[in-house]
Amino acid sequence: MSIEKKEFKPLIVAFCCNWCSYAGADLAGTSRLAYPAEIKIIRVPCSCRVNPMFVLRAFQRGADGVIIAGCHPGDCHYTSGNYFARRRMTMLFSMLDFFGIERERTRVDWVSAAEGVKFSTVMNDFSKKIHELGENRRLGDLRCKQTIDR
Amino acid sequence: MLQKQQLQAETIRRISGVNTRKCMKCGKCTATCPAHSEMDISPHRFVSMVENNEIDALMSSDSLWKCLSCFACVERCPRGVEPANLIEAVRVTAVRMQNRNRLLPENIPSLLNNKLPQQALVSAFRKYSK
Amino acid sequence: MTFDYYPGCTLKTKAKELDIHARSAAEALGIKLEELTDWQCCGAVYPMAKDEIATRLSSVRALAASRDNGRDLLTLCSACHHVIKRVNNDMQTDEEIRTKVNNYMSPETEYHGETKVVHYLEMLRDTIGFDTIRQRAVKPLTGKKIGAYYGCLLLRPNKVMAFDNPENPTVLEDFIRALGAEPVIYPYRNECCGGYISLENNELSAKKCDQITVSALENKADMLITACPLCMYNLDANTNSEHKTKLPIVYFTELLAQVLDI
Amino acid sequence: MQRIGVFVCWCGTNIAATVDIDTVVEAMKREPGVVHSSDYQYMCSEAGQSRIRNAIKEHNLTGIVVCACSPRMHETTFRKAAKAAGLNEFMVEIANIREHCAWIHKDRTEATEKAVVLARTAVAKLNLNKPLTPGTSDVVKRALVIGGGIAGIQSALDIAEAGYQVDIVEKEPTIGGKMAQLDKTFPTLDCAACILTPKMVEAAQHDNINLITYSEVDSVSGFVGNFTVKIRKKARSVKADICSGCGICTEKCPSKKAKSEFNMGLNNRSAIYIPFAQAIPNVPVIDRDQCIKFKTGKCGLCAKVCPADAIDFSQQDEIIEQKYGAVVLATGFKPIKLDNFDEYSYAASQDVITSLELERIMNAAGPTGGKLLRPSDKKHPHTMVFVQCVGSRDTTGCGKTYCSKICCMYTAKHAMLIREKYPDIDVHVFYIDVRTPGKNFDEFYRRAAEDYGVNYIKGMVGKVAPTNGKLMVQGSDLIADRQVIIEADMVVLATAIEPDQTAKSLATMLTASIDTNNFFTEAHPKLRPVESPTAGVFLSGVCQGPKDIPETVAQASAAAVKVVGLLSKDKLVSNPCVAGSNELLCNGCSNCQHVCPYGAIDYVEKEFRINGKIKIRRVAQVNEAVCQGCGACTVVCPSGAMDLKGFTNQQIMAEVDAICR
Amino acid sequence: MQTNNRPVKEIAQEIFAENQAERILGWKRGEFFYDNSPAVFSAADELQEFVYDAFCGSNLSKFLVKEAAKEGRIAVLLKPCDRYSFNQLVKEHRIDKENVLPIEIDCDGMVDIDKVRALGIKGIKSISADGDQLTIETVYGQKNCSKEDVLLLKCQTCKDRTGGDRFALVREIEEMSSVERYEFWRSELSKCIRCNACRNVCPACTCEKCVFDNDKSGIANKANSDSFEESLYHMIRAFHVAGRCTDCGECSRVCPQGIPLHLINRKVIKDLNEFYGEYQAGADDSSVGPLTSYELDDVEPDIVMNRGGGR
Repeated sequence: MSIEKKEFKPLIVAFCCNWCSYAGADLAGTSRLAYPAEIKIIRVPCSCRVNPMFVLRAFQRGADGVIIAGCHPGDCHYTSGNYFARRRMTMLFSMLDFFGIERERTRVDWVSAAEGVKFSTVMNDFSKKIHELGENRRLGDLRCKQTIDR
Repeated sequence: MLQKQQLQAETIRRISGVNTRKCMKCGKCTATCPAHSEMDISPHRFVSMVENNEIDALMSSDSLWKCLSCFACVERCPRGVEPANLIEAVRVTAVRMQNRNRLLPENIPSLLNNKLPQQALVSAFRKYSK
Repeated sequence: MTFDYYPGCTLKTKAKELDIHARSAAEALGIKLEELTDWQCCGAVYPMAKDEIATRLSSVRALAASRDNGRDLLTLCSACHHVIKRVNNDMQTDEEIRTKVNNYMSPETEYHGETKVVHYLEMLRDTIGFDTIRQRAVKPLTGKKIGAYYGCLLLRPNKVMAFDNPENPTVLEDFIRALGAEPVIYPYRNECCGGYISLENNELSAKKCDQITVSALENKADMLITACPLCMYNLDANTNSEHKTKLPIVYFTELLAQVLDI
Repeated sequence: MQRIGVFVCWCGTNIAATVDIDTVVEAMKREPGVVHSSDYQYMCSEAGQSRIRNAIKEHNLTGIVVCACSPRMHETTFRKAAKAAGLNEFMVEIANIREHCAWIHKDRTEATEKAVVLARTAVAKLNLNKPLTPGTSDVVKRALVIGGGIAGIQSALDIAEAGYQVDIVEKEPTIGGKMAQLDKTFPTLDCAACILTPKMVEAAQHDNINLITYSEVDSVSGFVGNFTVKIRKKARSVKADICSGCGICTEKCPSKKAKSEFNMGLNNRSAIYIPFAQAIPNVPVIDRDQCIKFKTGKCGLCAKVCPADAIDFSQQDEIIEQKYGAVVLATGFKPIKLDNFDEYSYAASQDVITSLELERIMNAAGPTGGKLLRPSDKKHPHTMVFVQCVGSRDTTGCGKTYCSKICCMYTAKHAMLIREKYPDIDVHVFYIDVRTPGKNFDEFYRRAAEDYGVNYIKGMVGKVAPTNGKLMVQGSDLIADRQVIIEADMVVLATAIEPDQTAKSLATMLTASIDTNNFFTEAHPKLRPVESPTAGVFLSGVCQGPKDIPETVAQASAAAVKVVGLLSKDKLVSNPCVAGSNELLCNGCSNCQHVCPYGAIDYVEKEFRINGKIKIRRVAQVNEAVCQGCGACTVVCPSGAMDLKGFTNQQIMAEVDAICR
Repeated sequence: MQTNNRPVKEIAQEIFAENQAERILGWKRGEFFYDNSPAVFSAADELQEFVYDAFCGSNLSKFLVKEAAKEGRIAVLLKPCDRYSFNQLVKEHRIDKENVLPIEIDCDGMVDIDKVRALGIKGIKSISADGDQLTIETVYGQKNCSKEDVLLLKCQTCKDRTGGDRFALVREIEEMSSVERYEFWRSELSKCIRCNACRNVCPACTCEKCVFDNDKSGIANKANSDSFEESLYHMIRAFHVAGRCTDCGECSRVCPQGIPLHLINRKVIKDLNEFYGEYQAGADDSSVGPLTSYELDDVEPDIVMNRGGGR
C-alpha cells in the first residue's frame, strides 16, 4: 500500500430549492460563471424539504461540506417553507457545532433565480472554506468510506 | 470638533434611549409643544440635529431651559421617538460640563416667596444644575 | 385595606391641606394609610437620562420598603406619583438601571419592581369605588360646576403611567360627579401649566395658566380642582387676579373631606 | 428491479465540448438497473425523442434518465416523449450536465467525472421512482364572492360575463359598499353614484349573478373546485320576494331615532329602513333593536300600511348551503376607531369629522342635501382644516403602521371641491408627505394647491381645542419652522383604514392567511398578487391591502380571470408530487398540520386491526387536491410517516449516497 | 413523601374508595428498596405494594400512551417534572386526556443510589429521608448524608425546585474548543452500547414505529460499525425530540453507561430559547412548538458561525 499523499479533493453536496436556487444555478451556468466541480447539486422542491437527516447522511457518507440554498426569506414559492428551513438548519448547525464538527462545513444561503452571480460566488466561497478545513474526518463513517474504490 | 460632537451625540442618544432614526419628520412634537413660543430650536429640530451630530448649537440653545417636561410630545409622537427624553439628555450633557450650572444656590433667596413649594426648588435644582 | 403611604416633602409643608384631608377622608372611608418610615424626597423630577442612577435611589428605597412591608405604595402628589411610578417601571424593565441601582444600594433583597404604585385617585376609583363615595356624601356639592385640572404628570406618558386616557381623562370628572357636582370638560385640562419652569420663566407659566383658566371659565366652571401642589402653586401665583377671583382652585381632597363632612 | 435507459445528449458541442460523452455512456452501463445507454447530438429534437421512444419499446424500459440541459428547460419534453411510448411520465429523471456541469467547468476530465456522478445520481433516484398519476377532481362551476362593494361587484360581473354562476354574499342590507357612500371620485371628479349604481343594477339583473344580501358566511369546508359554504341569511322581517320597495313603511314607521349607518350617524333613520335610495335590493329591513313591535309587542304599523303584505315579524335566520368551485374575498375596509386619538377632539366636538363623514355631508343625497354645513350648528364654515395620516404610519400601537394610501388623494379632492363650490372657505391641509403615485394623481394634487389655493402645510396637528364655538387647531409648519394656531370651523381627519372585522374569521374558515394587520396575504407578493396561498381562494380589493378604486377594480377583474380560468376546467389535475402519510406509522401528533401552509392536512380517527385487535387511532390525511408539495411536513414528522411523492426520503438519500460514493 | 400534607398512598387509596378511576398508574417496590418501578394498580388491595419515596425517579407519563388507550379511566401520579411530559403528550394527541385523571404530587428530589454508594457507604439496608438529610441504615450501623449531594443528576437542576442554572454544563462545553468538544463527545458516545434505553424511556419517543427500527427509513441500524455512528444516532434522536423535549432527564438517568445524554437536549433547548424566545415544552397542552412555527425576522443560520464559544 502506498502512502503517497494525495491532493485533497473535497466533496460538497448542495441542496437547491427548485424555484429559486436551482434556477439561480441554471443562470450561473447560462452565464458561464464557474465554480468548482466538486459541488454537486440535488434538486428539492423547497428548502423546507431538506431533512437534517439528509445532511447527516451526506457527512456520514464522506461529504466534506453541505450547503442548502433556498429562496430569500419572504420569497418562498410556498410562502413559508424557507422560514421553517431556517429554524431547522440553525438548530442542526448549532448541534453539529456542539458535537465538535467544524462550524464552516455547513451553510445556508438564499439565492434567487436572478442571482446567478451570487450562486457562483457563494459556491466558490464555500468551496474555498472547505479546502481550508480539509477532509471531514470527524463525521465520516469509516465503513462507508472503504467502499469508495469499487 | 466634529468628532467631539459625534461622541456627544452618541452619548445623548444612549442616555436618552432615543432612536432618532425612527423620526419620520411629521412635526407633531412641535405642533404639540406648549413652550414652543419660547423656543429657538423646535423639538423636531432637536431630533434631527442630534441625528446629525449638531450638538454645539443645541448646547447653546435657549430651548434647553424652556422645555416644560410635560411629555406631550412623547405621548403624541406617532413613531415613539420621545423628544422630551432627548432634550433632557442634551440638558444633562450641558449641565454636567464645568461651570454650566444654570441655577446657583446664591440666586435662590431672591426667588423665594412664602408660597413656593419645596418641589419647585428641588425640581429646579435637578433640572438646571449638577 | 391598608396602604403604605408616601406623602412627599411638599405635602408636609406648603400642601398640608392636600395631605390632611386625604388622610381623614381615607380613614372615614375605611382605608388605612401607613406612612412609610424614613421616606426621602423623590427628587420631584423623573430623571429621564438612563445614566442618572443616584437620583433614582430615594424612590427605589421607598419602593423596596413597601415591598418588604408587603403592601401597595400609595402616593398623592402628582410629581411624587410620576417619579416613583416611572422609577418602578425602570426597575421592572431596564436591566442596566436595575443592576446599577441594586449595586449602589446593595439591599438585602434586590429590588426588581415588585411593588405596585397606586395613586390616591386610583384607590378611590378602584378600591373604594365612586358609587360608595356618592352614597357617603353628606354634603353633596349639588349645582356646583367644577373643572378638573389634571396637568401632565399624572397622565403622561400613558405607556408607563397607565392612569387614564391621556387625551380624554375621566377619573376626576367621575370623582366630581360622585361629590354631587357637575364636571366641566374643557380642552386644556391636560395641557401643561408650566409649573416646572415657574422659577425660571414665569412669563411662560403665566401664559399657560391663562390659557387654562380662560378655557375653564369659558366652559362655565365655578372652581378648579387639582392633585398637584406645583400646579396649585403655579395656577395661584401666575394667574391674573381677575380670573383668580372667579375661579378658585383647591385640592381635590379638600372637597372630598368637605363632602364627607369631616 | 427497474429497467433503465440512459440517454446522453451532446447538445451539439455545448455538452460534448467539455464532457466526454462516451465515458458517461459507458459508465452508466455499469450502474444498477441500467439496461440501455446511448447518446445523440440533440436529444430534444424530434429525432432524439424518437430514439428515446424506440428504445423504451425495444428494451422494455421502466424508466429513463436523460443527461442533458436543465430540467427546467426540457423535463416536460422528455416526459411527453416517455408518455408517448407508454411509460409513466414520472419515470423520467434528468441529469443536468449542461448548466450545472459542461457550461461551468473547463477541465474536460473534471467535467466528465462530474457528469458521471450527476448521471448516476439520477439513476440512483430513478431506481426508487414509482409511477405517479396526477389526481383529478371535479370543479363546481359556481363562484362565491364575499363582499358586495365595488371589488365584489366587479369580480362577480366579470365571472358572470364569462358564463359562470356567481353568488355575492353581502352582510349589509344592500350591495354597494363604501363606494356608494362617496360623493365624487378622484382624479376625474365623476360622481361615485353615477358610475357605481349602474354596476349595481347590472349585477342585480345579471342572469348569472345571485345576490345574497344581509347575509354572512357561517362556515366553509372542502377545497379548491369543491367548497361547501354555509351562508346565514339574517332575518329581514320583510318578504323580499313580494316587497315592491314602495317605501311607505319607512315613512310611516314611528321609531326614527336610530343613527343612519349609511350617513355615518350624521342623521337618523327609521327602524324599518332602506339604507339609501338606490339600494339593491330595494327591500327594507327591520332593525329589531329599534323596532317598537319587537321591543314592546305593540305597533306593527308597517305591516298595516304595507300594500303588498310583505312584513313578516316571525322571519328567522336561514342557513343556505351551496357548493362553489372558487371563492373571491372582497371584504373591504372600514375607517379605524379614533379612541386613541382624542387630541383631535373627535369625540369632544361634532365639528371634528372623518373624511367619510365629509363625503356624506358633501353628497347631494346626504344629510344636508349636499350643503356644506357644520354638524354642530348647521352654519356655513369659513375655515376648514384637514389633517392627514390620522392613525396611519403610527408605530406606537395607537394606530396602524402602514400608509392608508388613499387619504392624500381624497383629501386633495375634498379640498378642491370645497374651494370650487365655496371660494370663501379657507382650506388648510396638514400633511407629513403627499403621496400621489398614480396616473394624473400628482397633477390633481398640484391643481388643488395651485389653481384652487388650498393651503398645504408641511407639519402635523398636535391638538384641536374646541373653544368658543371654534376649533383651535394647534399645528406645526415645518417649512417655516413655527407653530401655527388656526381658528377653524371644521376639522376633517383623514382616518386610517383597516380591514373589515369579518376578514379574520373568514381567514380561519378558509385557511387563507392574514398578516399582522389582518389584511389577506397573497400567494406571492409579486407574481401571484390576487391569489391567496390557499388554492381556489382569490383576493379582490382592499381586503388584501389599501388601494383606490381603479386599483380595486383592476384587482377585482384579475381575480375574476383567475376564477374563470379555474372554473373553465372540467377536472382539476393536481401535481402528483404531493405529500402522503403512511397511516401505519403516523403518530397523530399534528406537527405536520402546524407547518402546512395550505391547510392540506386533516386528522381522522380510524380503525386499525393490529395483532387481531381493533384499535382506533388518530392519523393524518393529506388532501391531494390542496397539497402543493413543498415537503415542510415531511421533516417535522418524527416517525417518518409523512413522505413526499417524487422526492421521497429514500430517493433523496439515494441521491446523497450516489454523490458521496 | 407527602402532598398537601397527606401521604401520596392515602391519595391513591382515596381514588379507589371514591371510584374516581378504575386504575392507578404509580410506582411499586422493586426487588431492592431502591429500584421502585412503574406499575398499574387496578384494585385497592393491590395498593399494598404501592410506594412513593425518594426512589421514584421514573417518569410515568409515557406509560399512559398505552395505558390510557385501554378500557377504564386511569389515574396517574405526576411529579412536577412529569407534568410537562404529560402535557406534551396530550398536545401531540398521544394520550386521550378524557380517560386520564392526572394527580399532581409534590417531589423534593429523587436519590441516586450510586451516588450514596460513591460516598463509601456500604451494606445499605434502607434509606429514609428527613428533610434535607438522609438516614441510611447499613449493616455497619446508621449513617447520614445530605440529600442534596446524592440527588439524581436531573434533580440537581430541577426546573421547579431549585431554579438552578441547568445550562451551566452546556455552557462549559460550548466554551471548549471545537476539537475538545469533539473529543469529549467521542469519548462519551463511544461508551454507547446501543441498548436503546434512552429512547425507550423518553416520553418524547412514542412513535408507532421508530425510524431506527424501520428498515425503510434509511437510517435504521442496530449495530455500530464505527464509534461515531453512535453520535449520529444521538444527533438524530436529539433532533427528533427538539422543541418537544421537556428536559425530564430520563435519558441520562437510565443510561447504563452514564452518558450525559440530557446535555444534548439541553443544548437544543438553550438554543431554542436564545434564538426564538423562552419556550418550555409541555408548559401547556396546546401551544405550537418552536420548530413548527417561525417569525419573519428569525436569526439566520450563520449565527452559529458568528457567535462566541470555542472554535
